[in-house]
Amino acid sequence: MNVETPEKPLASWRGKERYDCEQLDCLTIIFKSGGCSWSKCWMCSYRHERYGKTDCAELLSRLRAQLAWVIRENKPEEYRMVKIFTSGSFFDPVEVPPAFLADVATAFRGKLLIAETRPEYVSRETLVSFIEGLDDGSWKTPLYCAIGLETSNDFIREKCINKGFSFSDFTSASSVARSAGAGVKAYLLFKPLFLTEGEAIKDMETTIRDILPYADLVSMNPCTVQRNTELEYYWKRRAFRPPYLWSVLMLLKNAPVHMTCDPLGGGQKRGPHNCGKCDYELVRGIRDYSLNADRELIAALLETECTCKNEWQYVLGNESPYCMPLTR
Amino acid sequence: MNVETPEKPLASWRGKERYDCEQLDCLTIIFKSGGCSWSKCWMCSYRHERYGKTDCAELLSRLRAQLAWVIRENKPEEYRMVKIFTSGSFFDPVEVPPAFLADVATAFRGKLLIAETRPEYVSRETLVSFIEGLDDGSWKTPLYCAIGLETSNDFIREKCINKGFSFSDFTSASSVARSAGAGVKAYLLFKPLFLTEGEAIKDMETTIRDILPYADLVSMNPCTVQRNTELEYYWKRRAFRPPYLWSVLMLLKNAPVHMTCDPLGGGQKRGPHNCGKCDYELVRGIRDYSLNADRELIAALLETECTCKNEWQYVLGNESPYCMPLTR
Amino acid sequence: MTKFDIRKRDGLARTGVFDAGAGPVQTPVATDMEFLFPGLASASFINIPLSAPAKLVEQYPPSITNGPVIIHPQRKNTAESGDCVMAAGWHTAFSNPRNYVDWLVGLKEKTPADTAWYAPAAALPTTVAILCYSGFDLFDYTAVDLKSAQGIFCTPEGEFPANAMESGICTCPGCKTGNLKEHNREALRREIALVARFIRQAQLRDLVESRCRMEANQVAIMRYLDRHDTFTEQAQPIARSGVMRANSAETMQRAEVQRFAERVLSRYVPPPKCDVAVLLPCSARKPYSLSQSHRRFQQAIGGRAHELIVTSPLGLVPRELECVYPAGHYDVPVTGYWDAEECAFISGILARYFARHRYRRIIAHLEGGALLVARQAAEIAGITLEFSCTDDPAGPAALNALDAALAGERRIKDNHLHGMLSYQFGADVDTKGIVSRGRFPELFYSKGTTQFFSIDTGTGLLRPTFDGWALIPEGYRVTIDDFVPEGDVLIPGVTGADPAIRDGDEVLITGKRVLATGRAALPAGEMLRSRRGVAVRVRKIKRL
Amino acid sequence: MTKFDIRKRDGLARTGVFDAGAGPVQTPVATDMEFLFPGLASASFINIPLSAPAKLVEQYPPSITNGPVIIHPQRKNTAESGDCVMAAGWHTAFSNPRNYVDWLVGLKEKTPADTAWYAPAAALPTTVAILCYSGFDLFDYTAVDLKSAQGIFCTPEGEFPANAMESGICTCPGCKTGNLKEHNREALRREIALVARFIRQAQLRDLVESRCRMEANQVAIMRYLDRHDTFTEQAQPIARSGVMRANSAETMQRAEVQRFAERVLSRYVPPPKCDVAVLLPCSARKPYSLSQSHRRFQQAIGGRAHELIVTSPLGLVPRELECVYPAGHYDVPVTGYWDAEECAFISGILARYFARHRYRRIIAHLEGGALLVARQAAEIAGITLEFSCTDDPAGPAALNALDAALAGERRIKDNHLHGMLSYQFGADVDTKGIVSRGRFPELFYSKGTTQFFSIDTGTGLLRPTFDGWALIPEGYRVTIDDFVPEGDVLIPGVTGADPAIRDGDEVLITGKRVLATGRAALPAGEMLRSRRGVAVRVRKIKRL
Repeated sequence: MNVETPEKPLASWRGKERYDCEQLDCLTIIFKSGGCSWSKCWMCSYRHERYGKTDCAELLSRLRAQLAWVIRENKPEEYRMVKIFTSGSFFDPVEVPPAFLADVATAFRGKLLIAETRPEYVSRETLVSFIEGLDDGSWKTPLYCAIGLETSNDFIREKCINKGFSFSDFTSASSVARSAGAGVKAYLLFKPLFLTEGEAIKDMETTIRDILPYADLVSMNPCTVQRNTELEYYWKRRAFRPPYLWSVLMLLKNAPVHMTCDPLGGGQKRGPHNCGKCDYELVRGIRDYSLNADRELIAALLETECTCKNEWQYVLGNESPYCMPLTR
Repeated sequence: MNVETPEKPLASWRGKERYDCEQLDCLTIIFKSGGCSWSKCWMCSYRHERYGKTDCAELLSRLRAQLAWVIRENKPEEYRMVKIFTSGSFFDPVEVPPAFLADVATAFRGKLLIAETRPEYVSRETLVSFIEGLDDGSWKTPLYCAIGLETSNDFIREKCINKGFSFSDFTSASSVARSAGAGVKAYLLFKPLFLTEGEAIKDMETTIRDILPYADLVSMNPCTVQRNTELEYYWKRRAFRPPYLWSVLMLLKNAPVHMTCDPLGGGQKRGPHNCGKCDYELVRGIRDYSLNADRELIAALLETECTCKNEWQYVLGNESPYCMPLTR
Repeated sequence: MTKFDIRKRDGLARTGVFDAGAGPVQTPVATDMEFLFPGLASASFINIPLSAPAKLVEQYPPSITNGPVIIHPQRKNTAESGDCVMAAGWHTAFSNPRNYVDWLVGLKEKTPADTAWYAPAAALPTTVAILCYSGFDLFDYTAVDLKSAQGIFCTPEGEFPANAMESGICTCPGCKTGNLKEHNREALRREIALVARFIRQAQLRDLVESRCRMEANQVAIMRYLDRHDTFTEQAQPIARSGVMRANSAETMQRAEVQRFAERVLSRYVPPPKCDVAVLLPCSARKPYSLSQSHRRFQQAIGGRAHELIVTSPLGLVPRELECVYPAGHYDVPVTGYWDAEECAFISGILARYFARHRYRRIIAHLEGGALLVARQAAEIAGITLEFSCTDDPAGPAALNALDAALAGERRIKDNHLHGMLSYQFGADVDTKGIVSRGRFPELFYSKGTTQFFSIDTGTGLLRPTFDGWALIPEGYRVTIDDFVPEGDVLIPGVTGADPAIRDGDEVLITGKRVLATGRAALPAGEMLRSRRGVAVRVRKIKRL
Repeated sequence: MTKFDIRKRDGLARTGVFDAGAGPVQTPVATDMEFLFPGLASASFINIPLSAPAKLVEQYPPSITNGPVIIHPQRKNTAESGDCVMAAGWHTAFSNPRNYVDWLVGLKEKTPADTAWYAPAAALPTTVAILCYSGFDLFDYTAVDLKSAQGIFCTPEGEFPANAMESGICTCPGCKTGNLKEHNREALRREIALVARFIRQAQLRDLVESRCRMEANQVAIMRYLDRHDTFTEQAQPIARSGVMRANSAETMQRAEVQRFAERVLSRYVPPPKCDVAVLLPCSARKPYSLSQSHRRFQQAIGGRAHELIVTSPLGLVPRELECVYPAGHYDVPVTGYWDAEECAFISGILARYFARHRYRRIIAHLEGGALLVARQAAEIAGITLEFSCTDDPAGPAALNALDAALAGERRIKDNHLHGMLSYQFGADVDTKGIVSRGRFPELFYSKGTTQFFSIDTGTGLLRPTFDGWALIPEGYRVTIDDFVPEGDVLIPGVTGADPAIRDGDEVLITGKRVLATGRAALPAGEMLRSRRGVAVRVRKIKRL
């Protein structure tokens, strides 16, 4: 287990992403970093993915090695968009040495870049200088700060996610980002801990309305049970059930904007799932919709017949916070 | 257990008996004898009550000692009727030495005597000489031969009782007895082994009609489970249930002649019984009827209400030879 | 204000009457709980799983206005007598039997006894027996309605596809009209009615030992609860009057069986100056003395030895205790085979008994499994047995051998009363001069014209008169306030109670103004942790 | 002529269709038997109790014109295939469980298998499960109607006074109108429908282990039947595809559990040249390999030892057999406590296994009860264990210790097929060169393009192809007459069958004109003692 392998990102893959009515080839990279400074969210296991005790210089050199590996493996002409994740925040100077930002900007100059960060690390100064390095005029908004707002409800974000920032932290960060010429992408978490299916749906509906003024892109993540998380602790004790795919479909269909959604672990026990019979088709449909934004597709999927739909409707109407989850 | 006690009968008691519209004081004696020569009836445990290996002289002396004890204990003026039982037949010369008969006749001269015997021991000679000793003119018929016919049905008597004689043996004996100047008393056994309650009732009804020409007195014994009998073997294995008292009442009520009936063990598991709640009253009523022949009493008892009556009626209608007994 | 009157107890289970203001409901019951507690319908964002740590519970203590009181394993009790308490999320507890039981015991111990317990979304025809057995009273239709939505047909024996409705397994009005939801609700109500009947008969354990076989988790819950013996024992009545069905391996773990064995070992005092013991087999007929075999044994022994009956599942029953519950009440399948667990349990009891009470001679008049157990026990305790039979202990050869073995031993005094007093009250009473009258087992104990005790033939327990109580130096006292009870003593009047007192125990009530005899209606702990209802059913009162 | 087609077997129980001329009835069934057999109504004076001696039976052989064939323990069989046989007076047999079982076994053994069995006056909601379990098919309403006459309310859980009808325990049409007789008949029919469902699910034993708890005699009957292991085992299917509920002590006595243990000891051959064994705990997930803990164990062992799982109630499961019924199918309540009977049974199996198969090293990677059992076994067998864990066997410390303990041992060849063949067919087959394909547990075994075996994932059993059969030298053959079967092989065509064949076994059909593979539809004994129905469900036919 302690075998040294050549430095490379935790993961990196290529795919398609919808942007501005187009489908772009996209390179996604998850850098192994110094680790999330907050590191307390109930559902997050990425926080365990970090270098152990290292000094800043060593961290920088390892990050650079990862970047070099990515550049080596992917020809620049094969992708137009880059999505960057770390175990925490790309713009957190403790987690990602600032010097590395410049490297990244240079490496992906001319690409459309989306980088995930907590709102507290969104500073005008950092973004301006980063965009400077990145922007070659190809894109109106070459950088999006992707923030895991999860919900606009501070109580839920606190109790059910333990996120450690508020909705106003998010709106402030949004202003800062925009003022620096960056866009804002909001990640929403559908059905964190301690919510009934119905509560979670209502929360998403409210949240989507609440964030419209502050977010340019919206992505909704149906909650998945990752290993070694508080969420997993409760899930193993039957205190949590990932959301139904029916619910996901309903939210996507009714949302006032197009939301992307990648149902990780879809159809499996740990991911958003229905009964197991209808899951495969629905997961594929949701992925398609993320790219093609075809509302009719979503509406049609929601009309699909399956024996578990009754169950889902019953759960929507009858699952209460004092007796949940009703199903597995 | 081998302690020698002064010679006395197996039992001896005084009571009332109905005879010819009168209630007579009656002395009942059960002599310990040489034992029943047949000794194979399924339900009989008296056959075990016998002297072990003794010669005829010793047997005679022991019987005489018993008789002496009885005479000593009972003043002649206190009873008018005498009922004599042995383990088998009073007139069986092997069981009861003929010399003893004379003693008995002398001892009870002037009394009305009823002596139990199997039909094969009813001989004109014996009876004539016995009556000679007994009769002082007090009674028109000073002697009755009491024969355990049990049923007029030869098949039942064979299979269910193992009695070893036939109905024609009985009718012949009856003729012999009458020709000798003796009367005939028939003992009937209500509900031997292997009969349903309904079959047993029908058997009694038929039997009573059949014996009218041959018997002067009729006594019906509802079957009781005695120790160390074949009957007990089956009873312990749930294969036998003693008759219901309701059935006894019904038979007494419908009989074309007055039958006496002493429901031995009445109300107990081993004896004729109902449910345990109504038994005591019914047993007492049956005993009363034996003495007073009051048909209205019997009719009234049969009209008594008890929860077990339904059960009894069900059993009458539904107990079949392939699924019996239905109750315990 | 809500109100809860408990009517009949059977272990943790009970029947009662609950009133949340909308009129009384008989419990156990499945009902529309949102009708009883309108606050339930509007509760939101209050979920805290049963497995949540104390910190989270403190930070977000769940509560519902116009709702039942929410209890949680990690939270101090906030309920009062008469409240309805809700173990939110209890339906998830089944998945981990150990947690289920630990949580249950913790919650029961810290919550007032006379609260009505609501297990939301947990009741199914398959689960409601063990839920009632665990001490829950109120249920909703959430779980069965969910099954209906899922197209599942519910029975107490398990769940089947909806088409099972057409197979004749049920003939309720719902089934007649093809209405699955109605059937499932009906099936739940029926099972609750059945459970209530078994509670009233004080035989719910019997039903649970049957029902649990269809779900491994329920077996585990039952077994774990048995292992919480101190807790479980307290809730058991001291006696029942029906048959105790000893029909499964778990019967041996029943609190009442364990209590009997423990009391025989710790409280019971054998007859003084009796140093010869005979070990005897049990009989199907109870009390043993009424059986043919025991009549023969007693005839052969002729009072020359102390009679000890070796039996499964109770272990050892001294002759004096043969009428006491459950010795006089159990019914056990007889196959002649004693399994290793039975042997281990029972030989352990025998060994401890003989280590505690030294006899000069111990004659094993046993065969088969019982003999094996006696040998095992002798080995453990390091004692020597004599043997007086080779096959049928009630046969003439064995009886003669037993008689012969006791030749020369002197007759000891019959002292049933002494033994029973030690067992029931833990008292070593001098019973000299007290004689018994009556026909076994309906006995009275008196000296001259003074009666001391009578026997309750239903339970086999002694009922002391005031004179009887005077012989029992301590224990089994309930102290009351300065008043004269009219009829039964109610819970609010009780100021103290011997912690040893169990439901059904004979007790002496002592107050400033009265002395009274009676029978406890609930265990000491519940008397002190409840607010309403009868504490002691009074038999006789004497003003001081 | 009467006709009886058996549809589904579950031990002695079965569902079927019976026709006495008045039209077919589905069995098990309660019906008006006097309508089916008019002779019953007029039978008189024919009673012969079950306990009657042979002499009496010979003298008065009971029989009924236009009735079923009366069978009796003391009488030679007079019934033929397709007959309805009546065990007259069977309702009285319950009082003595030993007789019940001895009589039953005797009667079953001498009567053709495909006869319909009628138990008169015996069926109640409380008894019909064990009656069906005993192999009875036809019942009447006599017993329930009697209860109605007695004012008794019948349920599968017991009998109650008639007023229980008003308590909501039942809501059938009879109860709605206060008609006790209708309720009682309804209750019987419902219980029969439920029993039939459990038979079809091949889970009647589970239901019986539950139901019997309400009556000591039924527990005894179940236990006695288990003790007739040769008889009982023959009737058990070789595998079922559902869960086997191991929810009571008696589960260990089930014929299928005992058979598994016996075959592991007598037939199973461990991988050749493998002299290191690791004893592992079981997992809740089945087959074990799919559980997280076993994935870790296997990673740590890395194929350097033979893996043996120690488990209750099966005893010992070699890794190769983990999918085979019931190893891959049982569900057991987990409380950590292994009772003395479990310990004795399982340590006995281990000891016998290790006496038979000598390993150079045996590493006990166990804790708790399983460890205790392994130690006991080692003592009995006189072998030495090594220990590689102190607490959680799946924890990192223990896994490291296990890894370390195996340092230097060489990897042995994975040889699941060899082990499975030895267990299933009693054959020690050389499997060299045969490799497995597919995704566990859905595997195929082949060499080159020749497939030999596949695994039935429902039962875990091997399905041989003709090439597979060629590797199995003997046994599991059914010989047929000189014909080419169209579809399944019917009973009349069978001329011989290996007595080892059980319901569900894979068999090779050999005739003069064909060779065929298939699955036995009933045990060898029944094939030879029946006249109608399918003997083998054919999969593939090859003309010779």
